[in-house]
Amino acid sequence: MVKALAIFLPLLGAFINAWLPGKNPKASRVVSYLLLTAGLAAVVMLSIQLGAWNLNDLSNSVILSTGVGAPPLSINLEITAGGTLAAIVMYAATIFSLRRFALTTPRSQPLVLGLLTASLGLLFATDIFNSFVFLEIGSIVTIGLTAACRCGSRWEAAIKAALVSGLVTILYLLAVAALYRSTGMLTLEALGTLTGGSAILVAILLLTVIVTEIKAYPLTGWGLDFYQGTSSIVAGLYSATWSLAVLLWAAKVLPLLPVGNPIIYAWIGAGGLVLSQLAGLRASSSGRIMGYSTSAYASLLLVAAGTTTGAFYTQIVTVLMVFSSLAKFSLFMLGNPEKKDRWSGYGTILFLAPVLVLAGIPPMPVFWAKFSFLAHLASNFPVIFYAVLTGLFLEAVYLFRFWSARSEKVRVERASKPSAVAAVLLMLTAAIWITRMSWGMLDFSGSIIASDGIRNIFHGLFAVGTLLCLPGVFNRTGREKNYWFWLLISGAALTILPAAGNGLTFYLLWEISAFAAVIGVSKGVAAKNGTFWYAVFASLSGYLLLAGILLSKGSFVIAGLPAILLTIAALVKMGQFGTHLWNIRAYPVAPGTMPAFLAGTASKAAVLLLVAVALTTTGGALPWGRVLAWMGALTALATAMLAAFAPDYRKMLAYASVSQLGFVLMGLGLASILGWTAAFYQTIHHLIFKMALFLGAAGVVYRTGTSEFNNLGGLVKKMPWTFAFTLIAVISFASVPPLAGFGGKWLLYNGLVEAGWLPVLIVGMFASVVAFLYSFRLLHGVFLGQLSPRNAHAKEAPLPLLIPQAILAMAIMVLGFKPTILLNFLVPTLEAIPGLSGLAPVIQGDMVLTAMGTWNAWMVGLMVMGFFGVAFVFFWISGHKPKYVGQLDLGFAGEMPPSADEVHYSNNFFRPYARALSFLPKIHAEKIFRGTTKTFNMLGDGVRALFTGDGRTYLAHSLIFLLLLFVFLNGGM
Amino acid sequence: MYCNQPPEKPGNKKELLEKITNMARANSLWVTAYGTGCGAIELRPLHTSRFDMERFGIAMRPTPRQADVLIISGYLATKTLKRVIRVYEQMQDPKYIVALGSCTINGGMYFDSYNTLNVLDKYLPVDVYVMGCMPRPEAIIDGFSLLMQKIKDGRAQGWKHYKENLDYYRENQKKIITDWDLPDYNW
Amino acid sequence: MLANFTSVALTIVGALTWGLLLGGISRSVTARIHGRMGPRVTQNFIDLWKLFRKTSSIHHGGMFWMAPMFRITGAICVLLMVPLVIGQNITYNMSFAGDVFLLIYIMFFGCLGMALGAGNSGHPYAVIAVSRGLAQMSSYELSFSIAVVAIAVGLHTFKIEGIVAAQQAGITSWNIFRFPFASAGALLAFLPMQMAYPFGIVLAPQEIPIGPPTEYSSRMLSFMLSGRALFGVAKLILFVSLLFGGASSWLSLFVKTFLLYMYPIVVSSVFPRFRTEQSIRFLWFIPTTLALVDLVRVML
Amino acid sequence: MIDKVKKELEIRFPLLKLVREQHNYLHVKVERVSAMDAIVMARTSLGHSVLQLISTVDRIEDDVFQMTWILENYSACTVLLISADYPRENCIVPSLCQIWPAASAFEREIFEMFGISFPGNPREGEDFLLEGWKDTPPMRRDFETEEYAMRVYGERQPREHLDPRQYIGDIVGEWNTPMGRKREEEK
Repeated sequence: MVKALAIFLPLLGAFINAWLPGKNPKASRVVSYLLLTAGLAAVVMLSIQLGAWNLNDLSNSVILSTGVGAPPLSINLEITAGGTLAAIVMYAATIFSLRRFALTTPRSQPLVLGLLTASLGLLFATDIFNSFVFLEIGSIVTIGLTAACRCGSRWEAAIKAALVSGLVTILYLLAVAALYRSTGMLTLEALGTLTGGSAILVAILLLTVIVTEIKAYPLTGWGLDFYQGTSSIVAGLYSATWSLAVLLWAAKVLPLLPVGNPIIYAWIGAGGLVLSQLAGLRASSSGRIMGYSTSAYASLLLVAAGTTTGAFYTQIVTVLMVFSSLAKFSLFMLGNPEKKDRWSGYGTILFLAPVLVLAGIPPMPVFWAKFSFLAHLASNFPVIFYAVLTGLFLEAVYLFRFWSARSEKVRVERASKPSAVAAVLLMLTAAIWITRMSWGMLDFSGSIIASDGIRNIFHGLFAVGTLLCLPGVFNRTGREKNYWFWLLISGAALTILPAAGNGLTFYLLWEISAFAAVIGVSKGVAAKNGTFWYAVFASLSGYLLLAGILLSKGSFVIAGLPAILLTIAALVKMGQFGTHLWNIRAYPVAPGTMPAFLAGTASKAAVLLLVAVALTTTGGALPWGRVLAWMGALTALATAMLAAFAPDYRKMLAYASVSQLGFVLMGLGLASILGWTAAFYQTIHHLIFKMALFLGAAGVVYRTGTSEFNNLGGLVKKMPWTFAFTLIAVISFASVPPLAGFGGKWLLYNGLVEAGWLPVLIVGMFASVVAFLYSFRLLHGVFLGQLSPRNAHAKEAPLPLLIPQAILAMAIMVLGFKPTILLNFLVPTLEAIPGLSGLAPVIQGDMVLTAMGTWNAWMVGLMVMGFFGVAFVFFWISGHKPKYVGQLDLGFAGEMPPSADEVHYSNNFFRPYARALSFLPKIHAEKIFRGTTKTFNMLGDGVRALFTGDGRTYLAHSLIFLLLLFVFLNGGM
Repeated sequence: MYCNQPPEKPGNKKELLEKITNMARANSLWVTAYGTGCGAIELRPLHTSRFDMERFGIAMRPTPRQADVLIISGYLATKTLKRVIRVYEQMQDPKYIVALGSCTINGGMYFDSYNTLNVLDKYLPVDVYVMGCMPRPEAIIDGFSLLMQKIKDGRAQGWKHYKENLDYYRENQKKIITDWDLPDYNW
Repeated sequence: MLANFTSVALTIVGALTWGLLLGGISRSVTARIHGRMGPRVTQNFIDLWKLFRKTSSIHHGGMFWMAPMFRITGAICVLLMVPLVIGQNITYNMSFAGDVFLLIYIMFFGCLGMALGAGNSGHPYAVIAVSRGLAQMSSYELSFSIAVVAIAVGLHTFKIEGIVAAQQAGITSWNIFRFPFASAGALLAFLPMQMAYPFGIVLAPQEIPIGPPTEYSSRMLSFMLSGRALFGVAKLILFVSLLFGGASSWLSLFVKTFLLYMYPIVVSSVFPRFRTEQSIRFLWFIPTTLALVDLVRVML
Repeated sequence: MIDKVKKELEIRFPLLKLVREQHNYLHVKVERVSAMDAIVMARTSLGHSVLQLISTVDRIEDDVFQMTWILENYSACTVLLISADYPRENCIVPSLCQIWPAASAFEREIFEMFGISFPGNPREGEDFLLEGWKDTPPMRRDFETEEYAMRVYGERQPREHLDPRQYIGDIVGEWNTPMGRKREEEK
């Protein structure tokens, strides 16, 4: 009884609605709601009964027979456990969207309920002719729904859908006829018994029908036009009911088709995935983007059908399709820019959750299916694995572009707000549920990094870095207030990161931290572009990491290709070697203390990854350490030079951050104890000074509202403490003794000399000298020189920003005067690592000795401070009191400077240096990246040329596909 | 932006130390490179090997902050006077003024010009006048040796006089500089 | 301990005297090259005393106020990091505390302080000069550091004492003969270090009145000038130690530093000035290439 | 070449008076009302397209300011001077800034020195040379220069005449040059 109710209640509703006169829409709506709720309850009961909720065995089923005879005379339905999950989504989507339909087109209610009925029917159909019936009903209802609103683009969409469904009908009926003629049966199982010529015919016909209906790559065109043309509410309902039903039906039929080797599905799917996502890069309207995403999931279905079987197949396909359809539904609900109802704050997040689901970012439900699926592919079908990974990355790119373009101003129709919220809540619940179920796969033993000492260092770094960023989130106004939550999540994930014990855990925490940070960045003012770049590079490094981990087959990483992939992932995260593009875009726009967190703390995750790779593969040596050291050196030099010319304070700091991380890379590449000591020293030092600088920058931006050098200058009078802390940090990273920065350079140079890598040493030294250029520009451009009248109102930065800076400045002093505190801990830890070569530095009291050099930081510090103090006191007690004169009282050839802006030298600061550099060919990473983007866009345009927007072309595509299949399968068999 | 405090009145210094210092001051005269009139052309030969000003320790400084001597080289237009006052007040104590040519003494051949002041001493404290139109480099060196003698004797106190009688000088300056837009005190 | 303090104090006073005296001599020599008589040899002492005793001065803010202290501290630190006379341990001062890397980096201390003071003065010319100076410094440090690394790696020590000790076997064991190309590179880098023409773009009196210290006056300027004198002597001793066999006695210390001091002065007197970018490019190509020759030799 | 210019001008302006003519130089005087026409014509059709100078003479006897525009033809190397008289009372002369933007500077100077107004000059009245001048414009001949100098710059020191012979004799001792001796003998 329950079974029948679950399926046929909507049908009943449809009839009642059609019979009820249109004069009483309220009554009909109440009836619909009642019936739908009852149906939903029935489905839920069924799902519980079938044990669908533990996802392990989704093929449990019950049979529902109606009528008397066997099909096709009656309708026999097999209600599977996976199907009930889909049915829940379908019911939910219908309930959520019913109100919108009732408000806009009240007469379409029977159609809505009819679509639900058809979807349910198709979902559970066991008979090929029954399927045909539901297929027809569904198509007709869709066309009717689309055309219900009388305007041009919707009519067009409806007509294209009608054309395609006509063709599909013909092909399908031919297949049915062929099947019946040779077997005399119409059940789905009968497909498997076909042999000979009719088998090929049926396979070809049905495969064409399926590919067309699920909108996989070559036959995507009509789907794109349909999604773009139809109204968002119809598209939302369509994707959550009909599209989902067709996908799951296809998933049911595909393994049964007599095509010989099913790997052909995987090839069609993988090729189609890459090509369609290339085309997707060029899409701009939200409908088309959803269309391409649908195509991606259809292709994934084909790949899954070709490569997996049994319960695993069902499980993966069900989770992927159900949740992606739900995500698309909520995006369609949100993505309609018709009414001006601005959502700030959680509206953006509401918008992001479905995007994260579609892109398969952990811990969203789709991720778990994708992860197991990709793991399966990686170990069995490597080529298909690469293709799928490429396609998924491309999908992530355009999805994030879509999101960042919308994250500025999300406009949501008021009517769809509750439904979108409900859908997102459903997804999040599912995420928690699935994560909870997969908990056993996670491992927090920290076995990736074998050394306790190193793990503790990183735990401490991440925790301290996050904590110091937190006070600064107070004193914020407007939308920037909300980022603290994401900062906290990201920091928490990072803090746990060193404890990860297997690849999955590492990847999970890595992605959570990265994407929480992405959301945090998106809270900044005018952060659209920066967020997009950050998201793209975060997903790039994420996918590289994923690829590396999966290719390692169980262990965290193995030498060879996986290690290289992981290394590249870390480089991208650090912004090394041309990938600094995201740093210089995201840091300047990130809100408040977010850039301090990103540059100071989050970038250390990449160092951790490199260390993990080195420890796991070779016990210390990174793959191609020399290449890495060169990359670090060249990056340090190039970005230092770029930093000197940067026009924006925070942009300059971003360049400087990348440049200083280059030194870490040089140290790690050395694979000697000295090199690693230098690398860890520099890592810790980088965290300290970079956070101090960015916190100072946050104060400056908070008080002046700008970080462009042309609008700043002379702030030392207004913000003396910020200046003092910034000064300490700058002296430190310029590696001038007696502050902390020198130690890292000294250890590194000794290590490089020990290894005999003198050219790297020279480039590194040159980079560290070029650092003087930007360090002075930084101090002068913001704090020294003339105070512009624009900033006359500026005050000292608020205390929550100053106190962490003070702590960090103290740390710099302590580390500078007594580096042995750190070295006494670092050196024994690193000596215990077996894979590291070379001699350890000897520490005698305050003295650090290497094979060739000595360094006594305490004595140097005493000497500098002592003589500074003596000079100071001497000047003070000699009774000479200089008179303070105003900032414009300059020896200016007898004239009075007209205004502060005219005597402040800020624009084009290192002009002669730029002129001297002009002989260098301008190899801008920007240009290379833009070239890559252009190439991809060109490819995308090429692929896109298939989709002309003309319905007849789409029919031609289907027929050509049919012919190609015929040639190919015939030849193959 | 600019200074708004009146100058402090200098006090008397210790005798012996002051004497030694005066010797040093006399032998290290740094001149502001600022030419006000046609006489500036006569200063150039002083650098050359023929006259060689440097052997007396006289050097040119490009910024008034570091200079001791301001040379008013010839006629002084009211417009230039404004700049000269500013340059002079930006020099650090002790500082001296050497005025060249008749024009600075009594207006010289520009005595009836509508924009050239006649008696420089009314506006700025002159320590040494060098007469002539123009004075030759020898005469300028002579003037400098006179200035050095005055400094050694502790008699070159024009800067002190200026500070003590600032009101008098300001009144005179403001009388002829009709669009006075300098800050009242600029040091 | 007391002996050490005495030695340090005497080193500073002696270096200041010697530096000012060398400055006076250089002014005389330049004058003679011009065919003039020139000032007294003691002229710099007189100037310094006069500046020190000027009765008023101005300042533009905290960094402006502290920059002379930075400058003089940086100079003293460099000075004390170099051993003076080989064999007399008392004159090694603080050189046990660090090696050539420390020396290279601590040389920036004074420069940075002076740059900050110039920045705080708010005078555009001072800042232009700093931007030129930093651009040039980053260029000559390239060849200088290559030369130092080549010598240090070639002699297997970073310690100055070690480098000096390796040169004690007669005049042919001096690094200028053992590492001729690196020495040539370092000596070319020495010219801009001493702000000698044709590299005198920082204190270019013709266009940006004497550069960074434009706004400095009186006692602050006297501190600046003493710092410069001390720094000059420190660099001389460093170069003598690196290239010319160090000083085995006080006499040879004075003779060698004096002769080395004459070299930029003579060059300076006969050359016009580079533009900034010409200077940078020259320093990038000629001295760097020379120094690289020896670096490659050392590596092979 | 200049003949042609002269002929053209004579055809167009019959009342034109020839002031002076050379092989490459022509100075004409036109009626006040046709001055602008003549200048425009010289520029547009006679090739004298460069404005070299605008000069003014205060002819107080005739109670006029004589304005002269000096126009040059670089390709033909000829100079054309066009003069016109304007009454001194509230003198107004049309501005040429629309044709030559460079005329602005000349006109501002003339405004400052003579008080002649040039309506149409966008920068009229800005300080050019004199800063804050409040008196009669100094180049007008009814401006009493000496009286002004006395009033503003103070009483001039009485100038005493010195017989050079006597004066230099005081220093040198006697009139002791070869030329001087010769003159002495002649006497």
